[in-house]
Amino acid sequence: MLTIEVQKLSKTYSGRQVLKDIDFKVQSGEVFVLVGPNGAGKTTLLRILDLLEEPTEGRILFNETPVDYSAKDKVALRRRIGMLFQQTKLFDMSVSDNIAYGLKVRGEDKVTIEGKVRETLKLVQLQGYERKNALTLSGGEAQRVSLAQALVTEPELLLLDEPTANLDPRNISIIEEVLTNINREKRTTIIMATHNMFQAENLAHRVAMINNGKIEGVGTFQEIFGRPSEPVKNFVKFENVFSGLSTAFTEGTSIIDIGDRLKIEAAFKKSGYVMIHIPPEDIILSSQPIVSSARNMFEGRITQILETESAVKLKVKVGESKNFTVQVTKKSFKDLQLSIGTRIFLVFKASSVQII
Amino acid sequence: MLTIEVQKLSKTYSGRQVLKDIDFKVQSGEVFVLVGPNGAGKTTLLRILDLLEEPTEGRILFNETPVDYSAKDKVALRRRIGMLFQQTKLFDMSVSDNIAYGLKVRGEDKVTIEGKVRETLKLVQLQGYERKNALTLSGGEAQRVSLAQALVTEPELLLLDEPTANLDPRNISIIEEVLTNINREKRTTIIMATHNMFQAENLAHRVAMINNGKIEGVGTFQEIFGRPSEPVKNFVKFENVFSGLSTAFTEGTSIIDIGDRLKIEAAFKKSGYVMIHIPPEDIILSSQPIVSSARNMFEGRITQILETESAVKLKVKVGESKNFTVQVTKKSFKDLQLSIGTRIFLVFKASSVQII
Amino acid sequence: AYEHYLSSQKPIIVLATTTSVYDSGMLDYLIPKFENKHHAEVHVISVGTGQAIEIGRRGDADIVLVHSKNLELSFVNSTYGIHRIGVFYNDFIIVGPASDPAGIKNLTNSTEAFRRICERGFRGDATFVSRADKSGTNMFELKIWSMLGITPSNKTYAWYIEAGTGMGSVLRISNEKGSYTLTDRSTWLSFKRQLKDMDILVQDDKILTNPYAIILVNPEKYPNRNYKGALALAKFMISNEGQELIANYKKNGEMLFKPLARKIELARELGFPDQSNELAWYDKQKP
Amino acid sequence: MMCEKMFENTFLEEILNITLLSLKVSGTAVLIGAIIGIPIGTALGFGWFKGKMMLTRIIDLTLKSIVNTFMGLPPVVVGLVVYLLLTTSGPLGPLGLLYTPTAMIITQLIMAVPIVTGVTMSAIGSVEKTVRERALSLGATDRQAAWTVLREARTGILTAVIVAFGAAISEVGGIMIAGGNIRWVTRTLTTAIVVETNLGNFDLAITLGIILLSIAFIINLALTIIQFRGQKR
Amino acid sequence: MMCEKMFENTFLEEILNITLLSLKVSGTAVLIGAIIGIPIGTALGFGWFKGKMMLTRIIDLTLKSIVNTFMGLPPVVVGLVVYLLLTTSGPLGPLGLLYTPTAMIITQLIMAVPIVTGVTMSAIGSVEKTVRERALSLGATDRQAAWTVLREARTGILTAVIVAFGAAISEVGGIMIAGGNIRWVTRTLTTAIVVETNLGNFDLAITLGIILLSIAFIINLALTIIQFRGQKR
Ligand SMILES: Nc1ncnc2c1ncn2[C@@H]1O[C@H](COP(=O)(O)OP(=O)(O)OP(=O)(O)O)[C@@H](O)[C@H]1O
Ligand SMILES: Nc1ncnc2c1ncn2[C@@H]1O[C@H](COP(=O)(O)OP(=O)(O)OP(=O)(O)O)[C@@H](O)[C@H]1O
Ligand SMILES: [Mg+2]
Ligand SMILES: [Mg+2]
Repeated sequence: MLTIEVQKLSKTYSGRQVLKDIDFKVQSGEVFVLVGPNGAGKTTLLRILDLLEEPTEGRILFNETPVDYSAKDKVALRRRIGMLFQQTKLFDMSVSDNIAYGLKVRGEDKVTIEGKVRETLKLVQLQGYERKNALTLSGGEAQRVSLAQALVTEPELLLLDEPTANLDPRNISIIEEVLTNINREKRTTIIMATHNMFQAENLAHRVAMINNGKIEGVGTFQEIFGRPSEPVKNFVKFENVFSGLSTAFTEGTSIIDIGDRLKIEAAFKKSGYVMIHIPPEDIILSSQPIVSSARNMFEGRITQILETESAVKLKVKVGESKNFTVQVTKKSFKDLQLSIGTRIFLVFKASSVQII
Repeated sequence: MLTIEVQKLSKTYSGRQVLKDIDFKVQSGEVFVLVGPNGAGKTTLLRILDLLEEPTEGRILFNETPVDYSAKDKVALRRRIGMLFQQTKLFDMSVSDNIAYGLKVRGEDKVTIEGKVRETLKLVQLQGYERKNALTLSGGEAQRVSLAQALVTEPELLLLDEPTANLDPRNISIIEEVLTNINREKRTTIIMATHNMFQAENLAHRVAMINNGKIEGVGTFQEIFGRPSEPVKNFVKFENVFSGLSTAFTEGTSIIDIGDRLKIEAAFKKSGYVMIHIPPEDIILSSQPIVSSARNMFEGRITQILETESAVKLKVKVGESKNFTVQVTKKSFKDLQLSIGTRIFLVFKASSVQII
Repeated sequence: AYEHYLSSQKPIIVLATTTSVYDSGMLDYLIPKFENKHHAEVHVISVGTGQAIEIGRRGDADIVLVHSKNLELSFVNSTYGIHRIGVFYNDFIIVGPASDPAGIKNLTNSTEAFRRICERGFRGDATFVSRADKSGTNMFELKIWSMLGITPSNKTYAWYIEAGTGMGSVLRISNEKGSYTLTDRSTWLSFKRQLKDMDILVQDDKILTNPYAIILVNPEKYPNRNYKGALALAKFMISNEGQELIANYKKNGEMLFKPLARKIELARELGFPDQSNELAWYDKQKP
Repeated sequence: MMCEKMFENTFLEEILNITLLSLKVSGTAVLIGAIIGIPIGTALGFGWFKGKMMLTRIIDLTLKSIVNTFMGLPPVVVGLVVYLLLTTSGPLGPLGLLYTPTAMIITQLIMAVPIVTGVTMSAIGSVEKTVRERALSLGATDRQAAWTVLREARTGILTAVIVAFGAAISEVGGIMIAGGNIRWVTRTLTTAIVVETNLGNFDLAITLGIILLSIAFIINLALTIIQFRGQKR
Repeated sequence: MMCEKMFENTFLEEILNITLLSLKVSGTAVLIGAIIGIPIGTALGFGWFKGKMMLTRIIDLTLKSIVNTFMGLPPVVVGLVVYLLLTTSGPLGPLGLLYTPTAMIITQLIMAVPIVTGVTMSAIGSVEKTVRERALSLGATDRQAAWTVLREARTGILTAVIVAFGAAISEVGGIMIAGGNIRWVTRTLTTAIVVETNLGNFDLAITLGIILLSIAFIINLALTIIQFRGQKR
């Protein structure tokens, strides 16, 4: 099975450095998940690993042997790798022929091909679609055929670029389990890019946070997202994002009308349409209205509580439809004796309101 | 502003009925979200609403006027609609030119175009990308440019097909807020298809569950997902999906080895690779090991608790890495005095194990 | 020469003629002299004889210069063409491989030569390439065969090759295949240096004479055509000066065309019974 | 004999004249051919004549086959037809266009239009349907959408022009009949090649051919640079 | 005069003979031309001669321009060159191919190869790069990937063949010189048209032209049906 080592890898597109000094090692049989914002360089990295793109600098080692990108024939190596592209684009053939493609080019015999295609179609839950032209598939169907294309040849290394972006929740669960099982049973090394945090958590042995072409950290999901660094914080879901018309005042503050008759005071001076964000950690909960220097106070009702090992997250509905997320420590959660339906006050400072 | 009424709509592709008797009405200024499994017909429906595809039967009324699909010139109507396609494919031009396209074909003047393009680029957080060729964008960047294309002309009706499939979490939050704001400020009617349940919950005024070409239910998110019907249950995320080698026994049961040295007994008879699912409602929690007719019992540790208004969901880690989800009533949750870290026994019957 | 043609204010005379005349280069030599003198511009269209006459009949030319008696006569009989007059002639020659398998060298009787070729042909020793394009040259050839009572075709006679192409190509084909053929002397001279294995075998037979005629396009049929110009060109070519210029045009030291217009007797023999009347008519016309 | 002439002033002057005429005739024919053929090719490529009924499908296929067939119009026949139209006694005789460069342009135009149309048709057909849909969806009229598709198919369209230009600049049978191959007036490089071939001056004929190709090469180099600039990554 | 002959048996027989030869010569030339031209066009379309260095880029562009230029090879010049090669004293003289259908096939082949190559090159270039990448990623060798791209470009490739066939079936200058237009042996529809035109038998020439086009139409109808079957939705 394959181990992958990436050494000092850089990639430049027409003067713009898209990957910078990437260094990491993936063990054989590992599930290595790349997370990072749009344009971070995940797809570029996967394409380089699939030998489709040549690195500008640095090198890749498969089983300790450096890849020779200038070699005329990279087929032998490529045949040990399966890749699922982010943009699903199938061949203008039937679904079966699409899936059989990788086997056909390897010269497998017809009976083997038929058997494997049938099996793989079942894995991706597309029995009965054999004869359909692949270009008429729905988004999610096409993505699963793409995955089947990559799986059918039983590669030693699977490169997956957003494998479930277009799938429905049920199929996401199924595909995740298929991947887990393949990794477990066949010891297939998997490197995948995903924006789905649950997926990263479910599947990853290790996660690499990639941002702006650089690796910001490698470790288990807990190591990376448990005590998040600045780039990681910038990456994860923004809770409490609101937008509306802002009116600036001479004192250097602004009032933003976010709808639902809610007005938020912020410590910046900007008029016009703005989008703002209030970090969930910056919001204080109080059972009583409090008088303080904090400029914003809203009353709301708790609708959801999520307890994890590190903290407690609450969803609080304010006004008709605004959902605020508040993060508190386990201790204060206990002290305040909060439960679903409790009416509560949210308090935060004008300076906690960030402009996006 | 536009109201949309769909009446007895059917669509057949080469003999296969993809949409069947679709009937619904969307009010002006409403956010109407289509959810449903892959291949349900969401994209087809949106394409028909965008006048790109002709219905086989039935009709669509915009502001009470039926659409004449055979009319040579559908431009006037189409210019009131903006659509974001599921498959992002931009024109082979710069990002600016791509976004400006809709304005150019409407004959807007240069200054207006420049201003609007700049504004819209800011909305989708892609300032600085103006001159880049759109075909070299990353998946998420391209999707946001597509959205900008649809937004820049300020349509009265926005059709969005999986608008955030390729976005990172931060951008999802931002785009969701942009959509909320547009709907709030400009009273833009939005019809969108999404697989993201959070998104549906965040944005939808009403949700339509579409399955197998038929509408299974229309209502608020709570109405549809609060007390889920059978199709809805089949749609939402499958928790507790495991796979492994199954060995069938003569008594009509099978033992499935799901890895981590965990073996699950099931009430079916099937050998070989299987994928199974245990409904979270079917699992009983117990503080002590219990003796019962239930064939499966595993010890685990609670890692996460999610309380909502209707029920409590717990994540329980069993063995090294298997995460089980268990759903209990609020009452039993209270009674058992559960908290993060509590060691607990999961008990379920062989007949609760379903094969996928 | 170029400036001369640039000033195209001059009246244009369209002359339709056969490729064989044009390719001899004689017109490029003769016509500038006419143009200088008459302040006119001559446009030469060189095509097959049949096509040249057809162009005249349709009124797309003012004057035609061709060599095919039957076609010429029907052109005149249809009253589209008027005042047919013989202007010069050249001769046909029989050429063939220097080895001369049919043994026709130095014969002066072309009919006999054809007979021998045919005889040898049936034995498989000789072949003959025909232009087979109903051109003037081809008509001549067919006439000789018909005198022998033969209607050759390469469908029935393997030795008879019908190549429907220009004289130059036919010579090249003959050279390649070691065949005999009938050619006009002018083309022969042009191609001679490329035809290494071929010689003139039969020449100077009276019946091999090839006269060229000038015919004016009837101005009553096409009043818009440049009849005056055509008349001037015809007069120039049959004038003493013109005839002399023709006689002086040489290639590799050999005269290509011999004057005919003013040789009434010869003209009559070569199929121009009205030569003297026509000559008188032309001479009478004002320039 | 021609070879001594090579260095005579008039000779070079004549070659220049012939070359310029070749370029003028073929260039004009292809330009007009492109203006006519690209829209027709676009319409056919989009299948605008193709409805849902069997009949319109047959019409569509027939039209396409006709275009494909007319890509092989025999030059001599085209020349003849033009001749018969322009001949003094013909329907367009009064225009007096026979044996003029205009007649040659018309002849080559007739040949260029189907070629431009046919290759355009195929280039348009190979652009993904989504491009047009996206344009329409963004509010483009049918015409604007067609324009956008054309833009995406630009490599293929330029190939259409290049193929038509190649056919025109090398064509001889048609312009010979319609133009008359009149020295200094309607003689082009190709007709001159025929004359020299008839005269047995093969060297000169081939030299003229090389001149023709050299000029075509320069033009094509320019077009090719444009063409492959426009190619998708 | 020819017109009475129209109904003579031999006449019809000859027309048939001529027609079959036309089809045989042009068909063979285009077939071989496709076999040679499609791979070259594919290689050029992929930019296999294009490296990262300036020099290889120039080579690539030059090769493409040469192909584009050679789409406009003047038939007469090609015929002459073939003649000079095959003539008894020429380098290939000993083969004895001059004035045979083979010589004509060679002539048309020389013209067909650049056309097939050029149009293929452009068709390949317009297939999205992703198709090839996907094929390679799925384990295809360069050759297999090329094959897959060809498959996706099939409409364009068929257009290449149709254009080349059109050029070949209507060509006359080249086969006239290399084939000699020998009756019953190397006479084709186009050369027969020239003969009739020279004779002033314009009607017959045009009739032959119509026969030519009718046959081409039937062939093209078949090819067009194949072509537009293969078109992407
Ligand atoms: N061929 C190219 N030419 C120029 N720039 C490119 C090219 N390919 C990618 N880029 C740029 O490189 C950056 C990284 O792209 P990449 O596709 O690797 O991002 P990504 O991490 O996969 O993003 P996403 O989550 O949106 O898919 C992007 O900003 C993109 O615009
Ligand atoms: N042009 C077509 N020809 C034949 N079948 C088609 C065509 N377009 C769509 N289908 C089929 O119709 C069904 C519905 O497709 P549609 O794209 O509307 O699904 P969807 O709900 O958008 O799915 P997804 O969530 O995967 O995007 C699918 O099963 C698909 O295979
Ligand atoms: Mg990506
Ligand atoms: Mg869809």
